[in-house]
Amino acid sequence: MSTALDVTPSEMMTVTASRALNNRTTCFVGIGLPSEAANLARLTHAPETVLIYESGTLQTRPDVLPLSIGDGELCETALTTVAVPEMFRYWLQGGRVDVGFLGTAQIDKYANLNTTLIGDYREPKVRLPGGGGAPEIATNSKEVFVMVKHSRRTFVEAVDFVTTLGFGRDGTARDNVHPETARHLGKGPTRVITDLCVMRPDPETRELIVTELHPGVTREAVIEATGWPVRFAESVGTTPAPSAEEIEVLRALKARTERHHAGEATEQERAS
Amino acid sequence: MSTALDVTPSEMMTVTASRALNNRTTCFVGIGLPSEAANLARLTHAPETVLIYESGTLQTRPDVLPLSIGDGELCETALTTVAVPEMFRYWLQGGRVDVGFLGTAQIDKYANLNTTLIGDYREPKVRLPGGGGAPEIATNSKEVFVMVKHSRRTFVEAVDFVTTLGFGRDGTARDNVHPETARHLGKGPTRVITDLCVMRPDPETRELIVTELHPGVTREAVIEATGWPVRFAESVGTTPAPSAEEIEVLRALKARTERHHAGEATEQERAS
Amino acid sequence: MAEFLSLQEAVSRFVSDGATVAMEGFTHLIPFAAGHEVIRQKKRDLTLIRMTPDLIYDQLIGMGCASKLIFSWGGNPGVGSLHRLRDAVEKHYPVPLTIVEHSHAAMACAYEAGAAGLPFAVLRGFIGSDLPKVNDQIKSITCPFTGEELAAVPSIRPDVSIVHAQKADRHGNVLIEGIVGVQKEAVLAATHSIVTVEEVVDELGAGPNACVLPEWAISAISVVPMGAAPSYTHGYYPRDNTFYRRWDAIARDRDTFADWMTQHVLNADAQGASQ
Amino acid sequence: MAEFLSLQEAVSRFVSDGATVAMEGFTHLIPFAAGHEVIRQKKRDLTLIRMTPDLIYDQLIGMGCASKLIFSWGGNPGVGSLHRLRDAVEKHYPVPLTIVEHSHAAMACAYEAGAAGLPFAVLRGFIGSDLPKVNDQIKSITCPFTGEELAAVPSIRPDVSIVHAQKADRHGNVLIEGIVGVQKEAVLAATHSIVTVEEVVDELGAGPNACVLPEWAISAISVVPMGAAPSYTHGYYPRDNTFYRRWDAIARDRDTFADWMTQHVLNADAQGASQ
Repeated sequence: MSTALDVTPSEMMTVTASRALNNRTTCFVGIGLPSEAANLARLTHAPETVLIYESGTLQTRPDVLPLSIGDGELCETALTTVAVPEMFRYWLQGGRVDVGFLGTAQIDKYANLNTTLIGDYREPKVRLPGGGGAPEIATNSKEVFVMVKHSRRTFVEAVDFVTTLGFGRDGTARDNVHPETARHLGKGPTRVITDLCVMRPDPETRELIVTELHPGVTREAVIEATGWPVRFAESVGTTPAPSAEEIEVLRALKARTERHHAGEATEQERAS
Repeated sequence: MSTALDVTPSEMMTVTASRALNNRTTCFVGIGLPSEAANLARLTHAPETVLIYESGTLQTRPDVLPLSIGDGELCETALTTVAVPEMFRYWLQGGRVDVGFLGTAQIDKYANLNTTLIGDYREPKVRLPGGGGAPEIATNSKEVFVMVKHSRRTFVEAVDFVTTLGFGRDGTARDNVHPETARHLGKGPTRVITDLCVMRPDPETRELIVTELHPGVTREAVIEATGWPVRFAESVGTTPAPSAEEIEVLRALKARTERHHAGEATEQERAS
Repeated sequence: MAEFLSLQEAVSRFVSDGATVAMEGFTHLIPFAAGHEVIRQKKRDLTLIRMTPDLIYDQLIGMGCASKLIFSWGGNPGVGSLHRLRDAVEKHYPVPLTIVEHSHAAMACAYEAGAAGLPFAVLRGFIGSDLPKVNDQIKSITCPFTGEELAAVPSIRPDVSIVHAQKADRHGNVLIEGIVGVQKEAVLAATHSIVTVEEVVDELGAGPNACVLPEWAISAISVVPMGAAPSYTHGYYPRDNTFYRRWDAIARDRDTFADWMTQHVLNADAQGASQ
Repeated sequence: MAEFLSLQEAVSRFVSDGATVAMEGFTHLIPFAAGHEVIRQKKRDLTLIRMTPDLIYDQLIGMGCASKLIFSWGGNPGVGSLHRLRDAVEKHYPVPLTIVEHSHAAMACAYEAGAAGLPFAVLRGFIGSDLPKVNDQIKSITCPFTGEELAAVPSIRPDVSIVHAQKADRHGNVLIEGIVGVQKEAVLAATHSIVTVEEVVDELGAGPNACVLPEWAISAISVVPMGAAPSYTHGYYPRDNTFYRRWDAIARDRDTFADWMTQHVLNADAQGASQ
C-alpha cells in the first residue's frame, strides 16, 4: 500500500524524522521542519511525546503548526507556560530534555551547525538570524537530531562559523571534558535526517556518514548534494516508506496550518 | 488625651517602630515583633506600606498577624506569591526593598545581630534558630530597622556570633567596599527600637547611641539594661506617646490574632 | 515518569540509608506523612536538607534517622526551639548530628542552581557574617567583568526530594498553589522525587502560568489526604497552630517524645500517620 | 511607583538619546506601539537589547534610532530575514550598527541575573561555539567547588525596559499572562520601566501565583489598546501573521520601508500607531 503513495522528498524527510522520536520522549523543538516532524510524531505513533518550545511552553499539543516559536496556540495547549529564563535554566540546562531537535542553515562533516552567517563575521556575505536557543539545546539535551534539506550549499566540509556544536572542528570536542561537564553534555547529533537520507556520526571519528537512503535515492544523488567526500556505512539500509496514515496526517496538519496562518486576524480567530 | 493611656512598654515599642515606616515604604518583614509593628503601620498612618514576607508573599495585607512566616493568611491577602528563590533573588537581592525590619536574640554596640547561638559554635551554650533570611535582608535592603526588647542579655558589648551584619566588629564593615558592592549594600541598621528607647548609629563611629527615650524611661534604666557603657546623643528627645487610635488598633489586632491562632483547626476555619 | 505508588512503596524504593534527602515546604505543604513513613521504615544516616527544619525534622532527628542536617533556620515558628534538634546538636542524642548552616538566601539560590543544572550558586550574601567561618561550603567568587567579590555555595542536588502538593491529574502532573516555597526547585534539583498529594482529579484547572510539575519530572506520586498536617494545604485545611504549640512540651523531654512518636507514628499506618 | 502617563509622556521622560533600552516580549506582547513612539520622538544612538529583535527592532534600526544591538536571534519568525537589520549590519545604512551577539540561554540568564541584582550570570553554555570568539562579553568562570569551567556573561541592566501586558489595576499593578518571556526580568533588571497595557480594570482576577508586577516596581504605565499589534495579546487579539509576511517585501527596499514608516508610524498618533 504505502509504496504506491506519491510521497515528496520533503514528506519523506518529515516522516523519517518523526519516526526518530519515541513515545514519551521529551523533545525540545526548534521551529520549522523539526516542529513539523515532532508534531507528526505526536499525532501518529508517539502520542505522549512531550514537546517543549523555547517560548516557555511545556508539554504543548498544538492543533496547527506554529509560525513562530511563541504562537498563542503553543501556550493554549500547553500543560503550563514558564518564563523563558526558567525554560532555559531548569528545563533545558537542568537536564530534562531527551532530544534537542534542530534545523540549520549549514552543517559540516562533524555535524557542527551554522546559523550565524556566511563569510566572515565582521564582513558577512549573508547574515543569518543567529544562534537563538540552538547552542545550548545542542549541548544540554541528551542527544540531538538535525533535520535539514540536502544541498551542497548546506552540507559543507567545514561551516563558516560554529554557532552550535556538533563534534567540533576535528570531531573530538565532546571528549575529554571535565567530569562534571561530561555529566551534562549530551551525546550530540546522533542523526541527521535530510530529504535524501539519514546520516549518523561514525562511532570512531564522528564524521557524518550515510546509514540509510530514502527509497529511490541513489548514492550519487547524496554525493552530489554533499560538500565533502561523503562516506557510506558498510551496510546502508533503505528508509522505510511512509505509511498512508502518516502521509494523511501530515498533509492534514499542513493544510490546517496553512489555513490558520493565511488568514488575517479574522473575527473568527478573535472569538476563538 | 494620649498621655492618659495606660500603655505597656511593649506597646510603646511597637507603636514607635510602626511610626518609623512611611507610607509607600517597601518593607521586608521579619516574623514576630517586626511583623506586629509593620502591620500596625499599615492599619494606621501608612495604609500603602508594602509588606513582603520571605515566604514569597508580595504586598500582603493580613487581617491577623501570622504565627509563622508562611501562614496561609499572608498568601490569601497578597498581591501575588512568588517562589522563595525568586523572593530572595529578584525582590530582596534585586534591590527592591526599602526597609528590612528585623528582630534578634543578641545585638551589640555596632548593631551586629546574633540569632545563631550563645557560646562557642561547636559547643554552644544555647543553640538559637539561625540566620534565616536576616543576613541578606540586612545587606540588601536600603536600610534596616531592628526591634528588640531591651535587656543586658540581649544588648551585649560584642555578639557571640555575627549572624547578620550591623556595622561589623569595629563599625567599619560597610565602608571601603568594592564600588559595585557599595551600589547594593544598604545603609545598615539606622534605628534600633526597644521597649525603653530608640537608638541610632553614631554617624562617625557607628556605635549605637540613644537618641530618644520613651516617656517615663530614665537614662539609668537604659544603662542598666545595656551590656556596654551606652552613650546618649547630645540632645536626647522623648518619643511621642502613642495615640488612642494606635493603641486601639494594636490591641484589636493582637486580640484578633490571639483568637485566630488559639483555636484548633476548627470547622469554621476549614470552611473559610 | 511518575508512578502512582503507595507511600510505603515510594519511600521504600527511593529513600535509602545514607541518602541525601530534601523534604521541602515553606510552612505550607510540609510533607509530614512522608516524613513519618521514613521514620517507620527506620531509615538511618540520612543527610537531611531543609531551609526550615520545623517539626518534621525534629521528629526525624529525634528518631535517629539523620547524621547530618543542612539548613538555614531551625525553630518552631512563633513558638521556640526544636528540642530534638538541639538535643542532637548539643548532646549528640540519640545520635550525633553534624550541621551545615546557611542563610535562606543561600539555600534558595543553591536549590535554584541545582534545578538549573549548575554546580554552584552565586549570591550577594553573607557580607560581614560569621557563617562562612563555620561553614567551609561558603566560598567567594570574583565577577569576571567588574572584579566584585560575591558569595558562592554548592548547588543542592539531593538524591531524593519529597514534597506535598494539592493535586495530581490522572497522568501524574501536579499542581502546587499558594506559598510554593522551593518545592519546584527541590524536585528538579533531585535525582528522584516523591510527591504526596491530597487528591487525584480529572483536570488540574490551572491557570496558564501555574506552578505545575509535569509527570515526567517526578518519580513517584502518593495520594495522601491530610499529608501535610499539622502544617497546612492551601484550599484544603488550615495549619494546626495548637499542635505546633503543643509540640514544644512533647519534644522537650526525651521520653515524652518517644512515647508520642510510638503512639502517633510508629503504631500508625501510612495513611493515618499525620498526627 | 507607577504613574499613569500618556505613551508620549512616558517615552519622552524615560527614553533618552544614548540610553540602553530593552523592549521585550517573546513573540507575544511585543511593545510595538511604544517602539513606534520612540521612532516618532526620533531617539538616537540607542543601545537596543532584545533576544529576538523581530519587526519592532527592524523598524527602529531602519529609522536610525540605534547604534548598537544586543541580541540572540534576529529574524522574522517563519518568514525570513530582518532586512533593515541586515542593511545596517552589512551596509551601515542608515547608520552603522554594532552588534553584540549571544545565545537565547545566555540572554535569558543575563536578564535573570540583572533582575537578581548580580553583575554576571553563569551558564552551562557556548560549549564549542564560535560565539565567544566574536563577543568579548562571553567569558569563562571556574566553579570553586568542582573546578568545572562554565560560561559567564555580564548581567543585563537596561536604563529602561519597555513591555506590554494585558492589564493593570487602578493602582498600577500589572498582570502578564500566557507566554511571559523575559518581561518580568527585563522590568526588574532596569532602572526605569514603561509598561503599556490593553486596559485598566478594577480587579486583576489573577491566581495566587500569577505573574504580577507590583506598581512599585514600575515607572510608568500607558494604556494602549492593541499596543502589541501586529504581535498578539493572549486573551485580546491574535498575531497578525499576514502582516508579518507582508513585512518582508516592505522592509526589503529602503524607499518602500521609508514610505511605510512615514505613513503608518510618523504620521500616526501615539494611540493609532500600531500598523
